[in-house]
Amino acid sequence: MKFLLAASEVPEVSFTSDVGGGFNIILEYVWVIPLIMALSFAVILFFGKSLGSIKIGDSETPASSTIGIAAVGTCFLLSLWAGAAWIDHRDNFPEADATSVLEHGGDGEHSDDAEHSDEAEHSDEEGAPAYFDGDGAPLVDASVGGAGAAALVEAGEDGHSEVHASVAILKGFTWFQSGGHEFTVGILVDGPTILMLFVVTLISLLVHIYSTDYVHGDRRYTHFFAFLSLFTASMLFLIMSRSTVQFITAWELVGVCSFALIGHWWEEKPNSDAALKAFLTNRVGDMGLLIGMIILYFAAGRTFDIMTINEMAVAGEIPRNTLLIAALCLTAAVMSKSGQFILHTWLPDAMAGPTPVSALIHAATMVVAGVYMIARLYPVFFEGFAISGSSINALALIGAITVVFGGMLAFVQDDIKKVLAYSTVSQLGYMVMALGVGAWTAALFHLFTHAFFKAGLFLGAGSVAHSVHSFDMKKDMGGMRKFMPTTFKTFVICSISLAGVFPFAGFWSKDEILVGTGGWGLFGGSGGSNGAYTLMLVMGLVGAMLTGAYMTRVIYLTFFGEFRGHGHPHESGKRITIPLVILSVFAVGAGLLNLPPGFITGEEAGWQERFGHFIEPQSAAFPPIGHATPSYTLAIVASILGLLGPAIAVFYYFNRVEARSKVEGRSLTELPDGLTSRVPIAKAGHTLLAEKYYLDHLYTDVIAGGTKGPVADMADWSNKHLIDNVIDTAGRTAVTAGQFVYTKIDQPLVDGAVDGAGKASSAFGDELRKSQTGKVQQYAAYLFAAAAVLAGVLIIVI
Amino acid sequence: MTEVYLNQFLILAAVLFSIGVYGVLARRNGVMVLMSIELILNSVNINLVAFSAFRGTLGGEVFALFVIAVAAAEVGVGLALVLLLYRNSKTIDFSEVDAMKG
Amino acid sequence: MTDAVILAYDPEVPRQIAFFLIAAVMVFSAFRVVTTKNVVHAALYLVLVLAGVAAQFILLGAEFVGVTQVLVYIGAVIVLFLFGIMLTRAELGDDESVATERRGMAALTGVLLFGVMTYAVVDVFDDQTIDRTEASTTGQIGDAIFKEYIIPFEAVSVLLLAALIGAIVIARKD
Amino acid sequence: MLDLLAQAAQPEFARPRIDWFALSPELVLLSLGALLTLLDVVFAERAKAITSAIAGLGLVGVIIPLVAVWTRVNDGDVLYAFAEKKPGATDPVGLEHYVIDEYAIVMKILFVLVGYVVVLLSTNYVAEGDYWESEYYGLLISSILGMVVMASARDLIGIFVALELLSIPAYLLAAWRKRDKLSNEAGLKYYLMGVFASAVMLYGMSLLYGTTGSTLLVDISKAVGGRESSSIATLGIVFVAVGFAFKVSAVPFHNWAPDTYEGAPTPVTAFLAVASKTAGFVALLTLVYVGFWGRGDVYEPLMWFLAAASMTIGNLLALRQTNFVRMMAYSGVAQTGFIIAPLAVAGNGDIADAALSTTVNYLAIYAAMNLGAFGVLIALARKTRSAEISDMRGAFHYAPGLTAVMTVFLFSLAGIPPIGGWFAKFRVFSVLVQDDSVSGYLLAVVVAVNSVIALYYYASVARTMWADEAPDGDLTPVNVPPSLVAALGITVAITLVFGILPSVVGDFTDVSLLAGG
Repeated sequence: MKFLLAASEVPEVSFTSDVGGGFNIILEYVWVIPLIMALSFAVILFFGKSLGSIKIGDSETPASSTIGIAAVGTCFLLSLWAGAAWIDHRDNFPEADATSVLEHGGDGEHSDDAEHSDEAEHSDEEGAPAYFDGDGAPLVDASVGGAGAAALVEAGEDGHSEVHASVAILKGFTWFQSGGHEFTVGILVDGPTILMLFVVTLISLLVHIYSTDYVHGDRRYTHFFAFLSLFTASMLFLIMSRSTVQFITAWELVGVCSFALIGHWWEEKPNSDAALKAFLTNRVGDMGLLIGMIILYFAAGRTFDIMTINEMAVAGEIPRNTLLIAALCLTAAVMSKSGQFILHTWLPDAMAGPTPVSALIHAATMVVAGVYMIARLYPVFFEGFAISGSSINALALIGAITVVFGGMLAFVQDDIKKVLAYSTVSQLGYMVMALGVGAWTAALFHLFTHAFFKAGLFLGAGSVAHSVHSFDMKKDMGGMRKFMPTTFKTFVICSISLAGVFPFAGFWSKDEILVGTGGWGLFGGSGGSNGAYTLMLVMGLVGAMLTGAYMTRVIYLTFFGEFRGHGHPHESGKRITIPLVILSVFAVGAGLLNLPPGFITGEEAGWQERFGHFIEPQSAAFPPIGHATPSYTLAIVASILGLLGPAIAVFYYFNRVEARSKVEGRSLTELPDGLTSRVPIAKAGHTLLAEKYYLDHLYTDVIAGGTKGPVADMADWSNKHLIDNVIDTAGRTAVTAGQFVYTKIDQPLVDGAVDGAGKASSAFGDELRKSQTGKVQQYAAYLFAAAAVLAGVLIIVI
Repeated sequence: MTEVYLNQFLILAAVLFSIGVYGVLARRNGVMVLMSIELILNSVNINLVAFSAFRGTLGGEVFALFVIAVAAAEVGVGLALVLLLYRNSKTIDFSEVDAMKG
Repeated sequence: MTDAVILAYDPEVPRQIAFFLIAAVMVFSAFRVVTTKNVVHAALYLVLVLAGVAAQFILLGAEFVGVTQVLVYIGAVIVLFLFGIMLTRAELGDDESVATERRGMAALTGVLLFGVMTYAVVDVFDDQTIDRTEASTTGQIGDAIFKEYIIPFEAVSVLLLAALIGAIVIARKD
Repeated sequence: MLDLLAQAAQPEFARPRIDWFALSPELVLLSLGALLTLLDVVFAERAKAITSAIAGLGLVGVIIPLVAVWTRVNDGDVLYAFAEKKPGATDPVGLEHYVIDEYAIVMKILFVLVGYVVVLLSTNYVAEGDYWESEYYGLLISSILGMVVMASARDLIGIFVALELLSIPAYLLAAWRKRDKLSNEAGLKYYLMGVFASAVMLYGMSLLYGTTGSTLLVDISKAVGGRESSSIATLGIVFVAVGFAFKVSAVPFHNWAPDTYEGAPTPVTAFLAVASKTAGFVALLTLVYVGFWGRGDVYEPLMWFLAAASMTIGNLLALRQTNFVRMMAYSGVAQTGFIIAPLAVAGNGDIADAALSTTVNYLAIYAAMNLGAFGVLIALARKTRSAEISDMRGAFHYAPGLTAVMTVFLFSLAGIPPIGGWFAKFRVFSVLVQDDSVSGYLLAVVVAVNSVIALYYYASVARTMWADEAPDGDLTPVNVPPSLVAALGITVAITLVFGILPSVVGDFTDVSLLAGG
């Protein structure tokens, strides 16, 4: 044991700050960003309260939130810088070179020393130092060229070396070596990292600003901001993790923060129960993560390095079955963290936390950690599940089921946040499904767009709730559009985007996922080299229908009809509405970043697939990403189906419910069962009645009034009898199905199983306690009897 | 030809051990429990000395001496604890000593 | 010394007779120790068992251990027990109220242990005999203690001191 | 009698060569105990004020010879306390009875450090609680001496005597709160169970001795290892293991732990939960790696059972506790399961080394985090006068530092990265997986499931402390004496360093296989 040398044995950290000029230097120092947030956490936690308030403008702002906002604002600016630097770095990455080098690696040809030096020289010329890694040589350096390609040089013991090109920036050092294990840490910056960097810092900044108003006057104001900072730091740490250990660490940390923030209002027992449930459900997945990562650690020859694991998985150096088991374990982690069906139950419960937390953690960032993890270790899943050749696999299936079930569940919630929570579950299902079918880019793109419109929806819901002091749409909302115009507009925009209506952001990303399934060639889509996942396409289309429908319901219940609550709601302050506006702008425009090829022709063709261009890893350590050919047919079919859902819902709510409301003289939320008897029309309902007629009239004008004669009559008849009934039935069926799933499957089975496991262990614990009688001779009897039995059994067995 | 078997000592020891175990489990009087412990420890000593004679080495006898010395100390400590119990609770009934459980 | 004499002229028969007689007394006394209702009787039966153990030691040629047994156990430990009995003023018929199932549990555990132990020893030392010809001498034991077992020996002295001090602190009135 | 002694006609007694250097830590510790006793005898009441300081300083002083010896055994060398000239040999041959190797010295350092922290925890507790002070420290030191001897003992007699030397003072210390019925009950239960366990263990030892005629573990290993299965060897191994399974409070020999922990004075509880348990593990490791070596077919399933049962039952019982000390007792039972787990695969020659250092590593981290948790409890109890979890409500509002430190310990115990406990668990996992056997994987799964359960009760305590309101809105701060601050500082630093920068201390626990094993 050379304990005295222990500290000096850690290889020197050697950062070569040669990133082709000063501008791109940020890419090597992105670790500063989480560090700032960690410092912010420490400062707020320990000094937040004593610093008092800072006067900004005419309002007193507690110092804690100011520190948090300043920190996250700085981080956001740094992220923008990093993004710009990345664009520069990526654009200067010679893809042709990369391909040729890749072929060397792929063919199994070991480039000889001369070639190697050539390559290295080449890199040097471009100002790109090499990244050395390998079995024999210690990890000396990890850096990358800003102006050119980075080369991943593997020096074998025999002097042979393999050169791989990677656009990623790797930096790190050996954290420690202990018990034969080498732990490396560092940063891995590539497309997904930059993407998440932007999303996390932006949403976090907006949520910080929003929260200054939302949790204003809360007695745990300081702690709230401290944990927001810690969460942001952990999340940023997670996305730039270079090794799996780092990843697990950050993964647990975000879990802890989530736990602390869900339980922000501990006093109410449901809240603390929800927090513990979230924590425990997540732990189930964490174990999957831990076991999966440890399997990969040994399978990849004792390394935690994500790039190395990926590389070995791609190169087929890890047996397929090992990868499959590892991928299954990791899938468990994804299921719990990213709320996939059967482990999703914690996510709706987690809505007990403050709304900004829901927006940040349970919609835009933490819950996508699972998706991000798949994206990071994609080769493991790709090879393990044989994504390229099959038409069904665990990941795609779980995702698809989650899409539909989540969407159905969203139907029957009265709590606006729960609707959004189930919607999040459903949308996460899309992302996981996309990864499962091989549409890597589409998954990340959807992650990107979803972050904006879902955060916008949550914050919008929070804005409404802030005003009416409740989340119950049926009891305390209704007609809010009159009181909160800005919130209303942004909420509708985000909803449209979520529903995937052309040309909002959600349309592009959802369409890309559907195309990526490659199902049913008749739509003209093709999943690239991947299999044809027809089932996933169908489920995705059903999901799209449901999405529009439940969002219509939310909008109706919240913003239309008459106000059913108490008090005098009013529009929220600027600190709440401005983030909403910003998010809705992104919800509209973010989709333009990844326009499918062929959509724009001519000069502007450069705008096609920019997102994919910048985000996709260019590395030998990654499987070929299938790019589906976009299909107009599919886009149209999907759009029609996607609009059909909302259309039914619009008719159901805005027409039938509205009419019945008028008839009943109060603002209804659903149609009462069966045809009810006439109720004397109240005076207050008069305007509504008029409005109802107006809508009906419009409808008749558009559909029936346009035609004459028998066609008009027929249309009129079908409108009155057929369409009415069909829509009525469809709406009712959807509600019943959702209700059924919720009350018969989700709550008793899934939730019950999760709760039951806890209760069973408690009950078993109680039984065990009875054996602890307090009587010492009882204990002695256990001791002697156990000794005898153990010895006896072993004597007999052996 | 009569032979002295090793097993006759070992089984005697096993009998004493088991009787001792019965004693510590069934007795309620603290002092009697301590006496039963002595039975167990003595059975171990019989084992040790018998093995010592069987193997022709001294280790067992030395071990037995150490056991005797330690047993004496243990009895002293045990009686001190029982006395303390008696002073605090006015009983030496071990089955009444169950304030902590669960 | 008696042992040596026995070995000299009649190797086994008297030893075996002695063994079984003493063993019978020991088992009976041990049984009484754990069943008698009278605490003082229990202590006196214990004396018989302990003396029997000492006798067995001597039969096995371990004179020094046998003598130590008599000195330490009968000379000191039993006296301690009697003091303990007096100080706690135990009543006669103390164990009258022991429940049957408790005895059953205790007996079951005892029988289980006896079964396992007996099976093991019979299984392995089936008909092995002790053919020791000469008794170990005190000198040999002393040498062993002061050579390889010196650390346990010193440790025992610390142990006795610690137990003494601790027992006094715990047991004294203050 | 004199005749008997005179009769000893045999070769001249040859005094073995004694390596005083190798024995220096024990000697310093012995002198420290003697000094404390003498001070009490000579100065009586006047010595009271300084006994804890002397005990603490003395323990720090023991570190010096320990480190000196460590530098000698650092590269896997082995020192023998005694050596004798064998006929024909020129140099004296070391006696295997008392061996100072890398493993032994690392464990000794751990014991002395733990002892020091316990003294720090005790200083104010004992002084303010009207206890017998100098005797308290005297007994503590003799118990630590027993542990230090245990680390080196490699024969049955040495292990037995060391076990009793460390246990008997502990029985008494558990009952040290003399007027308290609970403390009395705690001491009595601990004593009785301890004596029963050592009786079973002694029976096992007698059988092991019987298999070979030697008390030396290396000889026993030769006799029982690699041979045909023998009922005597199996019975001996199981019974001896039971004795130490009691000491480490493994299920089903754990029942004493919660009752004793609850009733004993809290610093003594910390001592039992950490030092005493570690000593049990030291003996268990010595036995497995030296004495039972080659008999993996016996001890592996045994350890597997103990590990799985301890983890599961300990955790399930801990879930239902309302008293922090009882919860810690059951959590300690569960932790015992985690620590034993590597032994369930230790028979595999390829990973034996890894399993050993994993266990040692876990023990070191466990010592730090557990002592720390008890330290925080002692500090908080200065205000609350209670160990109930509900009385720790809202501690953050009046003792933020203590709450933060407690959170570190709890999360470390729960195995949340990057704190020490996580690293310890990680290594357990990796050893189990490395074994590449069905039983290894199964146990890894049991470990995983239990980590999930365990988090529940640790997190609940943290939640209570951070988020609840203080009872009666009483926000008077806790007066934490300097010795407690020092104890918490040491433990929290070790807990964090083991997780965040294990390379600084990691090699401390990377011990090579035991000498003779």
